[in-house]
Amino acid sequence: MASITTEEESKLLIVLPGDQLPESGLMEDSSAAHRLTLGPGLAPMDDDSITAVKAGILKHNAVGNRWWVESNQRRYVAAQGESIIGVVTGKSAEHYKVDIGASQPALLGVLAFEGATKRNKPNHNIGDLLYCRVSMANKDMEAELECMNPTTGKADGYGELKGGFVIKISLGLARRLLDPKNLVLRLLGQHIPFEMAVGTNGKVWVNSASAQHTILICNAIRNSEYLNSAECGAMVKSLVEKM
Amino acid sequence: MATPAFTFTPSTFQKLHPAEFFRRFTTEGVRPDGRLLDAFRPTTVHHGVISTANGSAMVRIGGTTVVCGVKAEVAEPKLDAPDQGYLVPNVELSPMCSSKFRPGPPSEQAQAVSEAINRVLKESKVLDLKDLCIEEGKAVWVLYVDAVCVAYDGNIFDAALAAIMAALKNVRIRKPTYQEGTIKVSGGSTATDENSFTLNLARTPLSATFAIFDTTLTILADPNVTEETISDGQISIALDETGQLCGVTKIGASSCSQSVMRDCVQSAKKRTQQLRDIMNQQ
Amino acid sequence: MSRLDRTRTSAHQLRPFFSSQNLLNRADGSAQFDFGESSVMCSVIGPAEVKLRDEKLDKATLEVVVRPLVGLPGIKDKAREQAIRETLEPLVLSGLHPRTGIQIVVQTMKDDGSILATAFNATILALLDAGIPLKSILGAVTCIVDSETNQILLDPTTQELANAKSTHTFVFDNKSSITSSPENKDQEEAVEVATLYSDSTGLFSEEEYFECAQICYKAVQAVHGFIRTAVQKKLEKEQQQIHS
Amino acid sequence: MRDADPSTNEREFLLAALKDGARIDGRKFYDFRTLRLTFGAEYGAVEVQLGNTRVLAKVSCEVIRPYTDKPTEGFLMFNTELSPMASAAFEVGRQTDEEVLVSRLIEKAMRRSRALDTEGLCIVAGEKVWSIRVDIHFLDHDGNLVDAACIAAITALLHFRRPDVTVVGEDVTIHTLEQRNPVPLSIHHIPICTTFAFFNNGERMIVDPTFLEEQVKEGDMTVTLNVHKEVCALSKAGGIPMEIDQILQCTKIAVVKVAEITAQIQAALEADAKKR
Repeated sequence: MASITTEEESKLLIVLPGDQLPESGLMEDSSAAHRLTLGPGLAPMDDDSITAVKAGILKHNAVGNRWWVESNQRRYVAAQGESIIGVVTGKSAEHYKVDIGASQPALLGVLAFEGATKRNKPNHNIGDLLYCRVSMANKDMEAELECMNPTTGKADGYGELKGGFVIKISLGLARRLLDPKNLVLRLLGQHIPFEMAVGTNGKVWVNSASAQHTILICNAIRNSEYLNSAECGAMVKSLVEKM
Repeated sequence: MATPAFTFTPSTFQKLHPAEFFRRFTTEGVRPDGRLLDAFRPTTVHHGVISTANGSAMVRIGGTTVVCGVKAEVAEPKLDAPDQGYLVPNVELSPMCSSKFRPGPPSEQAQAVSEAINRVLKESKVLDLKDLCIEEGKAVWVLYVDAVCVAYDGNIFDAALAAIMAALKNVRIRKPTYQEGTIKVSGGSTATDENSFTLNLARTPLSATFAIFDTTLTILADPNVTEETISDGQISIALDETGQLCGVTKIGASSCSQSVMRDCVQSAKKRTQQLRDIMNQQ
Repeated sequence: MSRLDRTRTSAHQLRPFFSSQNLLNRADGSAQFDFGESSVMCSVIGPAEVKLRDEKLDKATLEVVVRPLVGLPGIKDKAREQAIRETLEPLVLSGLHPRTGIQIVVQTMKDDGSILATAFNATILALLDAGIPLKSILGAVTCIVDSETNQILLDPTTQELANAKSTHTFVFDNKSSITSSPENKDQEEAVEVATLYSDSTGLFSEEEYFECAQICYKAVQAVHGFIRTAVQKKLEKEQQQIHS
Repeated sequence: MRDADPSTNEREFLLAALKDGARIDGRKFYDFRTLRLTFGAEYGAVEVQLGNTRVLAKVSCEVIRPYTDKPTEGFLMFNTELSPMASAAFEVGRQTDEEVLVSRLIEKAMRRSRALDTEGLCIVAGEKVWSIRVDIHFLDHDGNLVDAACIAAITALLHFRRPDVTVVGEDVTIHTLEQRNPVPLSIHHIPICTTFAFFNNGERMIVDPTFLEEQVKEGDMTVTLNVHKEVCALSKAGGIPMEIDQILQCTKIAVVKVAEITAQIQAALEADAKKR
């Protein structure tokens, strides 16, 4: 049984399902309260051990003694508070049914938009692309969505995405695109002006002045997943030069 | 302690929480049907129960009853094995034996049991298929071995294997003669040693099956249908009369230590010997 | 001693491993695993929508489809489906995804013996790739007892299988080195082999069975190590932009 | 599980790009995606990748008795069951319309065009013939299963070697691969499918559609040709009506594509033969 040592923080700590967190490691800097917060990819087992349940990189944040496993997958599992991109697949008097790439379609209330009232509400059609926030998610029910910031009631960019193109990428790559320092987006931005929305469900919407540019950006994003910085630079350069 | 708001009769409790109901028994070392954990159910074997078949037997293990009939037919051999006959075992789990089986194509369980038995018969070389040759390249016997479950109460593998082996031992086929493309089967109203032959079985594999319960780490011998449904996995061990193993399967449930496997092998040795005695008595 | 496939020199040697993850674009997870010239591809979809009649209220429904290289699926494939599904059921944390389905499709790509073990290894890699939550990983190896020499040969080829007195496939999880009993933990850390799945046919003695289990257990440690390396390589590739 | 329909944005973008002269993956209208052929150590197995579409073809053989009315003819069989591995829309035991279409197209292109000499499969007339079986496994569905499957099937048949046999009177000896070099099948010609998809009332046509292009298309047509410019099969099942001129144009484009693909198959086979 491989157990995990936490000495070298600089090196990536790869865990596989079944790997246990050492008890000593868990408590090392939980000075204030002996409390532990487990994030995705970790679970307590029947024998009271804390075990990884996904393959990924073990991450630790001393604040609140948080531990989680950074893993990558393609299938989305809805989580509250995440911003996602979905496609309207049905509508009723109260809800839109939205395909968000999870096991079940999510529900979006027809009034969950900025300033929507019973008389004045946006009208969306089947096939429309929506940028939404997951307002409620648990494993036993369909996820619920909203197209506004719950604290301010403002749209804050949520709503229908018009025009452009959408691609499906891995959830890990989507998370990396959300990093402001993301390399491929910075490189692309030096050559082409474009707008985009990244859903944590792995859907990325891209729009630019021309179809060719949008296609190029989509391809560059897809290609970037397994490249290092130098390769990524070369890839973007060659794509831009081909134009 | 406050009295609970409502109480259950044992049968209601069993329906609501079958696993918990069961666990309370096993932690005391007994099972709801009164058996000890390592006890097998009463077993009977009847030979020659179908007069129209070439061989037949009925095996009863507790509430599970399997009738097996063997039918011999003449067929053409395969081109790449011109001197070998066929042995085609099949286990049928029809809606007749339990409401858990639906009519239509065989269920996954029926197919898996058929395949498991087929492998035991084939891999442990129970019967030399050359014995079934009538005329090389022209005609061979094909033995259809159909085990039909008429009442299902768990542990179909042990019951079906025992029924199939008992039926094969019971097989009597009329001696055929091959002449210029036609096969004549000797007549006479009764089968005798002169006009018929029996199968020359190299060994008689019989099996013992155990159910595994993960939460309590309990091993139960010969599970009935309720025990089977709530168990996490099964161990089946087949042995021949010399104590040689003919098959070991552990499927489902969490990992099982070697000592558990060893205990099961020991228990299976005793059980198959007992089963063999019952089979030879009647 | 030389093996029948001529590339190996010892009885307890496995053929070279190969694996590749995330090969298919339509599936949520996929992997190919090879033992020499035996190769199996596995795809995983889920947690996804499940047919109403298969839906379970408290957990995900596991479905395994095994497809042969030649011909239509038969009862052998059905039995394998059952074996793989029932072995995975205790491993998959299906309670985390109730009312969903996890579909696993196993396709033989090249058959040179030990297909069931190859299929198990491809399946676990595909499940890891799909990010299905698991209690542990598993590894599988097949061995035979040769009918002429009575020697135990690991990871047999088709040709070697034809010569087998008995055939044994074992699956072990990466927790299987459990201590024999929790009470005497301090006295001896006796590691005992614990089997997740075992399938043996043919004719063999009790000693042979347990010896095969021991040898396969050791060999599976190499498979576990290989799976870890495969996952590590994939993760490092994904992370290199961030950590360089 | 049915495939989800593409969003309006994807549909409109794809159509607008086509009008503009561009395809989503950067290809030109009449370009096939990158074709990769991978062989194993065994004869008669090939994995074909056409972009993201992946197909495995495996050829096997056995000796069986021929039909009494055709005593000298061997058998050629195709198994084209769609596997749920390729797409969750393919369910086990339930044939989709797509499966029926794909199976029939392959049957027409390969068997009815008499690509394989079935008379050459006879060992002893009326007694023993070879039965050749081609199992086609669809692994990943990113459009144009038909072209990929046909390439896989014909390449696997070209790559396949059957055991050598000697016949002395009534006695037939089948030699193992160690005893004697196995022999290739006698293939008359190499039929190759080229599938076109039509958009914008049939004004725009493209070759080798991806899955998204197939979802948005208005109609399609598959032309099966060999390098001798012989049409082996032509299939247009529904979709928008087309001008005769356009069909001729399709066949002209297909002639060029077939030459390219045939050359690539032969180059791959030669490269593999050198390694053996």
